[in-house]
Amino acid sequence: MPITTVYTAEIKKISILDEHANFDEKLGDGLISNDDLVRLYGAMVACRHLDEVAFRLQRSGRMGTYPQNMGQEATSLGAAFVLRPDDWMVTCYRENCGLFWRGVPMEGILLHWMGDERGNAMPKPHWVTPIYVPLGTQMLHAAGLTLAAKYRGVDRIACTFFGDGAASEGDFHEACNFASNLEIPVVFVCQNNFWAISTPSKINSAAPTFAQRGLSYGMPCVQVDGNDIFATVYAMKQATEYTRKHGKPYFVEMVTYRLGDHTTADDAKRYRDADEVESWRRKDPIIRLNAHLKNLRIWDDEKEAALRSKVEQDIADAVARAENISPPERTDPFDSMYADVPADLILQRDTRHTHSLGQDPSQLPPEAQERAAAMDAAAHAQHSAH
Amino acid sequence: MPITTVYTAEIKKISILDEHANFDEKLGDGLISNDDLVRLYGAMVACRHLDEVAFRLQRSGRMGTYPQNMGQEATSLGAAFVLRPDDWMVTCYRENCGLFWRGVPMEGILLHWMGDERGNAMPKPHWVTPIYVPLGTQMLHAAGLTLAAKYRGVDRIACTFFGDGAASEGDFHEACNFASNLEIPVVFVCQNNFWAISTPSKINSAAPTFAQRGLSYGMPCVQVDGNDIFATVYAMKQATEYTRKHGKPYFVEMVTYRLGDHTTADDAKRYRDADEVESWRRKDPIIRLNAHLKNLRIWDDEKEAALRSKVEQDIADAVARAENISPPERTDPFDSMYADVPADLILQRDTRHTHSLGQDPSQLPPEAQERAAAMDAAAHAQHSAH
Amino acid sequence: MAHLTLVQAINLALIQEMEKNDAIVVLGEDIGVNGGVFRVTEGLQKRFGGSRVFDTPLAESGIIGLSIGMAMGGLHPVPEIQFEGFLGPAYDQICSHAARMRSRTRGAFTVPMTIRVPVGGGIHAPELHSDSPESIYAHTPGLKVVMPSSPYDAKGLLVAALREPDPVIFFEPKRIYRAIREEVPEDDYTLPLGVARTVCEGTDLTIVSWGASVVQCMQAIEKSEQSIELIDLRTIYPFDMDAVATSVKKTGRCVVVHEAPLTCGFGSEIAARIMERCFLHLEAPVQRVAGFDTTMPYYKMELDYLPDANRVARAIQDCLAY
Amino acid sequence: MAHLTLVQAINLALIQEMEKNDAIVVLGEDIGVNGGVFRVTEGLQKRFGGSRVFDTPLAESGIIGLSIGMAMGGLHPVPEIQFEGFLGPAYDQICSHAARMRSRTRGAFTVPMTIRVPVGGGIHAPELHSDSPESIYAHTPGLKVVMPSSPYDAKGLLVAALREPDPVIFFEPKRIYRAIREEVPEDDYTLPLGVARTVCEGTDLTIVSWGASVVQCMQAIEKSEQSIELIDLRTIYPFDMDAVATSVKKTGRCVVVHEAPLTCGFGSEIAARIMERCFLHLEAPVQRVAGFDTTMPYYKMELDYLPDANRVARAIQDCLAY
Ligand SMILES: Cc1ncc(C[n+]2csc(CCOP(=O)(O)OP(=O)(O)O)c2C)c(N)n1
Ligand SMILES: Cc1ncc(C[n+]2csc(CCOP(=O)(O)OP(=O)(O)O)c2C)c(N)n1
Ligand SMILES: [Mg+2]
Ligand SMILES: [Mg+2]
Repeated sequence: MPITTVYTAEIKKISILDEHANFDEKLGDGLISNDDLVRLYGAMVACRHLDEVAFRLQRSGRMGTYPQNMGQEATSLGAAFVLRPDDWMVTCYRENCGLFWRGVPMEGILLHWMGDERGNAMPKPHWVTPIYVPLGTQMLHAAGLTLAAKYRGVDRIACTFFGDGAASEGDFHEACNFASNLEIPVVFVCQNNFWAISTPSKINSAAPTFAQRGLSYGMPCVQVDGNDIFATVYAMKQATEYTRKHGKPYFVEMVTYRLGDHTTADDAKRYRDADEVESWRRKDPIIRLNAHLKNLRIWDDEKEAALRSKVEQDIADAVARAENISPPERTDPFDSMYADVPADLILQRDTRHTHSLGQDPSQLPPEAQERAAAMDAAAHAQHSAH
Repeated sequence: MPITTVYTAEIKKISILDEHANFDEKLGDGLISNDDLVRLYGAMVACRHLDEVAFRLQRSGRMGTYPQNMGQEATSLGAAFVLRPDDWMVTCYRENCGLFWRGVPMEGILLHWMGDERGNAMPKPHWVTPIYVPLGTQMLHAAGLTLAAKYRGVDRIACTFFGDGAASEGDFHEACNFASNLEIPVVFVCQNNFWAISTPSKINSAAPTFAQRGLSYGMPCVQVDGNDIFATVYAMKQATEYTRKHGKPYFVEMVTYRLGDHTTADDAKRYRDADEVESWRRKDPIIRLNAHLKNLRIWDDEKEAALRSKVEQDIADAVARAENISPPERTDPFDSMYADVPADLILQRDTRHTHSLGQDPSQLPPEAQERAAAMDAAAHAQHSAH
Repeated sequence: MAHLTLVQAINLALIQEMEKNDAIVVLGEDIGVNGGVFRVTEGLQKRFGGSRVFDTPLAESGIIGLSIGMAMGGLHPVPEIQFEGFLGPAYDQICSHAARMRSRTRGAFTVPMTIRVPVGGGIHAPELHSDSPESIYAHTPGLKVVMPSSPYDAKGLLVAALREPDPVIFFEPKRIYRAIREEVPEDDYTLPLGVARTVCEGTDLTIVSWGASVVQCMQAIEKSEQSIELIDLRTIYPFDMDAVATSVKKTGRCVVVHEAPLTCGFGSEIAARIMERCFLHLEAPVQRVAGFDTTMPYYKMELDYLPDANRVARAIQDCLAY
Repeated sequence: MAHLTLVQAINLALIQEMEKNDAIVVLGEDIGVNGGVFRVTEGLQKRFGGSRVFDTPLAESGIIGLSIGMAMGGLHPVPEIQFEGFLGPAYDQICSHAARMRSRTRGAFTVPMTIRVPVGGGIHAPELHSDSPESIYAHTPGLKVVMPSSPYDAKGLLVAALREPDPVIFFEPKRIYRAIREEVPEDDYTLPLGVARTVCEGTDLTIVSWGASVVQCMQAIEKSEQSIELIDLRTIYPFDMDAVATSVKKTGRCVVVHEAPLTCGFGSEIAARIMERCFLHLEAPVQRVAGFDTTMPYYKMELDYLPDANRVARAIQDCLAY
């Protein structure tokens, strides 16, 4: 047989609650309880509100660059909902909704974007890693975290998120390949929101789907409507079951859309059509879940109002906690470098100088030592005044 | 339709002249003329003989580490045969057979492994890049070389080779993805010889084929028997035609086997079974082509003897040329760094010192200057004696 | 002659050189329609078309690897790496390939390429958006490394880089992307790589600096009563040791200022060379005012990390008092 | 007590620590059945099983990224990078992640990990198998960088590294992997990171070196008639500046020797610090004998590139004569 078939593959797409709030009962019934649906809805509304508040904080100079999650809430939320509380969730920076579901305090995320490392050290264990700004690198850490659990005989999988852009990084390939070949149970979730800043996803992939990236590694792959909480939950159930059972990775593409700018430093109007954005506004995961809840007759305007006022209060509190945190210690950057801080670094910390005569002014004549002390004091006062 | 199929794929394997020299006439007839077959056979025999000679050179201390090509001759040769002479061929280090076909002088390859950069600067243009020791990096260069041609409106494609191990590097993914998304005509050839040093290919891929790595990028993919010159030629014809016509990449897995050690520094007996090697010896591309030529009645022992004596002579000449090259100039490493060598580097070159007093002994007292000159002279004499 | 920011000066240099030399192609993440996240490549795609100015997939090693291939193929690519923190994934392609290609092939292949990279801190950016890795690349033979401190210099140095036959990393200090405006001639001029600029002359002490730190040094000098000479290195490799040595032989004292961490920052090389070349002229040990040997902190603390005029002033006084 | 090579000493250290601490896992290319291309991990997989000692796919960023995750998850991975030239693809994971994890999370996550890397030239290896990138990593806050020069030291330093709560790059000079044998105790001992060793004492001049160059320095010293003190740094970061300064204050003269290129090699940091700490004691400028600022040549020329006893001897005489 000179020409034989050595491999075939097929990729499915899952959609349950579509943009018109049509609901596929065969797949969807019994998937999520009504109580949970309400809680999931509340989580999405809260995350969306935080986005708005964060935007205003940035615009009024109270926060640095912030990436809104708007429109993508159902992706990470579906994952967080399905994962066990002690599975690892290793995300990028647009998965707030899932992180909050896991119990990560909002002020942690706010602090991160307020330029404060303490935002990354929020009360543990939520079995999450901090926000990763450098793209594509965290999936390998997810694999390592899970391999450590496997080595210890702990039943724990990981789910890791990355964008359509990040999936172009070499580390993406290495992570998928390591997980597959070393049999590490990781669910890889490619959050395809069609844009990487101004770069359309077709520049990051000429293939018809991102899901098929898993085929390289012989992983099961699926594409889902990422704006459909039912579909993301459905796919994550399949993925986590497979992963847990076989100890091998699974690849999920969640198709979604970033309704806002890339970050507050971006102006998406420069590069994408209002029409495109408008069409996706109609596919908003919150709108359709709201409609579905109303169809189920478990939601009404009154509940909505109560939810919104609770959310507003919670977020105002979180902002207050983030803003009222004490200023970081000037020694923190030094003390956090090593368990055992080298003497040389302690000298830098204590003198706040790198120049040797600043570190050891005893080499100077007495008047100069006095002047030096005065200059240090003035600089210190200037710092404290900030 | 809640579950739909969004992608299907199928991968074929091509085999024409199998290990028992059975020949598939439907695919094979007319593919390669008898004259060319004889030339191709000669090329493989020559490459094989060079391997043996190189091995002996290394063992007798006349050459450094050398990676034998033994068993894999039909892969790069099939590619070189099909490519146009001015298509780029961007290889790794186990594609001598294809390189020689293109006209790269054997002494170039020898010199490289004799630790001499001049081996990389052999008469141009053969439209090949030099041997790449760092793995996985050259495929991006292939894409760039071809993109430069495309930019200039030149009709030129590239074919790039890499191993089953190198295909694990992140740059592999980036190269495939760039070529696909930016529409760069590159034929990616994964030379799967089942081993990356001691690492079996299953540690580099848990998937049933390497060919399916192309699916990620929506590339056409095929697997071929890499020990079958007909199959490699057949697949390369398909691949280059597609690539040239559509301006897009194509993925070929050539399944082959490294019959020798990884390099002369390796001892493959430590990690692989004699049985496995033995079974592959029977699949040797040279043995089966020899049988085929005899089946065609265009080859006999006399021709074989004539070929072998010519090959031996040619290779002895190449070795002589490589060994008789003048020693490199001590200034070469400096002069080859920049078009416009910085003054500081010229000073290092001319003084052969990095210490400042060696670079400028005028700062020393006269006796010390004399001693310095004497030391330099002695060191120089010692160097020249080597 | 126009009053331009550094961003505009670079944009102008790109346009003018691209008009002259059709081998120049510009590529990177978001550099096309969007004009780059700092708008440095604004308008280029419109002007020169999508095959000369194009967005790439999001992969830095890919961007540099592709550019190396294009350069080997006869073009002069100008890849942008969006922030210096993302040079990391491209490190191998830069240092193992671009830097070595000429030498390993004894000139058969060369890599004329200008890698543009926004560099340094002070703009309240997120993590890995504020580093200063210039000494890493200065330690890599085969590269040239440039860091301008003003719009005028930026244009002249970039034009020189675009005419270089070897790979150049062109670091653009983001902190002064828009902070300074300066007269920048439309005319063709280049500033040769490897030649420093004496920003101001003085006799008591020499400051050597580069990039955005030059501004902090000027602030310190303005407050100082001493006669300080400020040398802006402009090119980190090759570096203008003659200018530095001449100055230090005159003043006898030197402070080096840079944002990168102290240990193995480029200041160490300058200090070592000054000792070698000016030993008998030195009246005090060369002082280095640098970033601390910590990770660049998130932005709440970044001004605490970066050398400022106070720290420079203190080093000046200490060095003079020694 | 056994007479061991450096390879054997490292192998012994790994075995002994792995027996004590089951958090240690060993991974990399060809480190399992094959025992590594230098046989440093020989026998480990057999002894500790395939889940503690395992071959990985051929991808250095993957190896380090996976190890970072394992370390964050409570293990102490010991990845091997087959040659220092292949650290390049892992640069980003090492410098942007491993080095920063503790600081960016204020200690919520840490990366106890020992990256073993054969380093340096002199063994007639192919391209990119002979470099010395230690200063790159010394410039990266958050890492510790070690380079032993003898079997005894290798064991003691590696054991210390394996007990470190932070990432260590452990460079193993291949040139002396088998060139020296030395008594290496079976007993548990550690050599603390950051403490240099005085190889021999002297009064006229101090040599500071590390790794395989220490051997060349000894050769030069043996031929010399002067009283030379040789300090082997052993740890590049943190480095034992007290030991260096104490010695140079005594001798007044110093030569630093390393294989890496001169410019921004770690010698520049040592030289700068010596000037800072010993200014009034210095009788000559610190001299650096280093690799040239060229790409490490292919092996025909490598001995021409590497600092040898002749060049060290010459620097000694020049420094003493100054
Ligand atoms: C390694 C790296 N390169 C570049 C950047 C700059 N950058 C930040 S976000 C972004 C686009 C990311 O796109 P995608 O992965 O699709 O995620 P999305 O923002 O759409 O959620 C870029 C280029 C980065 N953070 N890290
Ligand atoms: C980036 C990089 N990592 C590691 C090595 C060391 N090394 C040389 S060859 C080799 C195995 C290569 O296997 P494969 O790609 O399958 O090619 P083959 O040797 O089988 O032809 C390794 C690990 C290298 N040369 N480059
Ligand atoms: Mg995206
Ligand atoms: Mg192989």
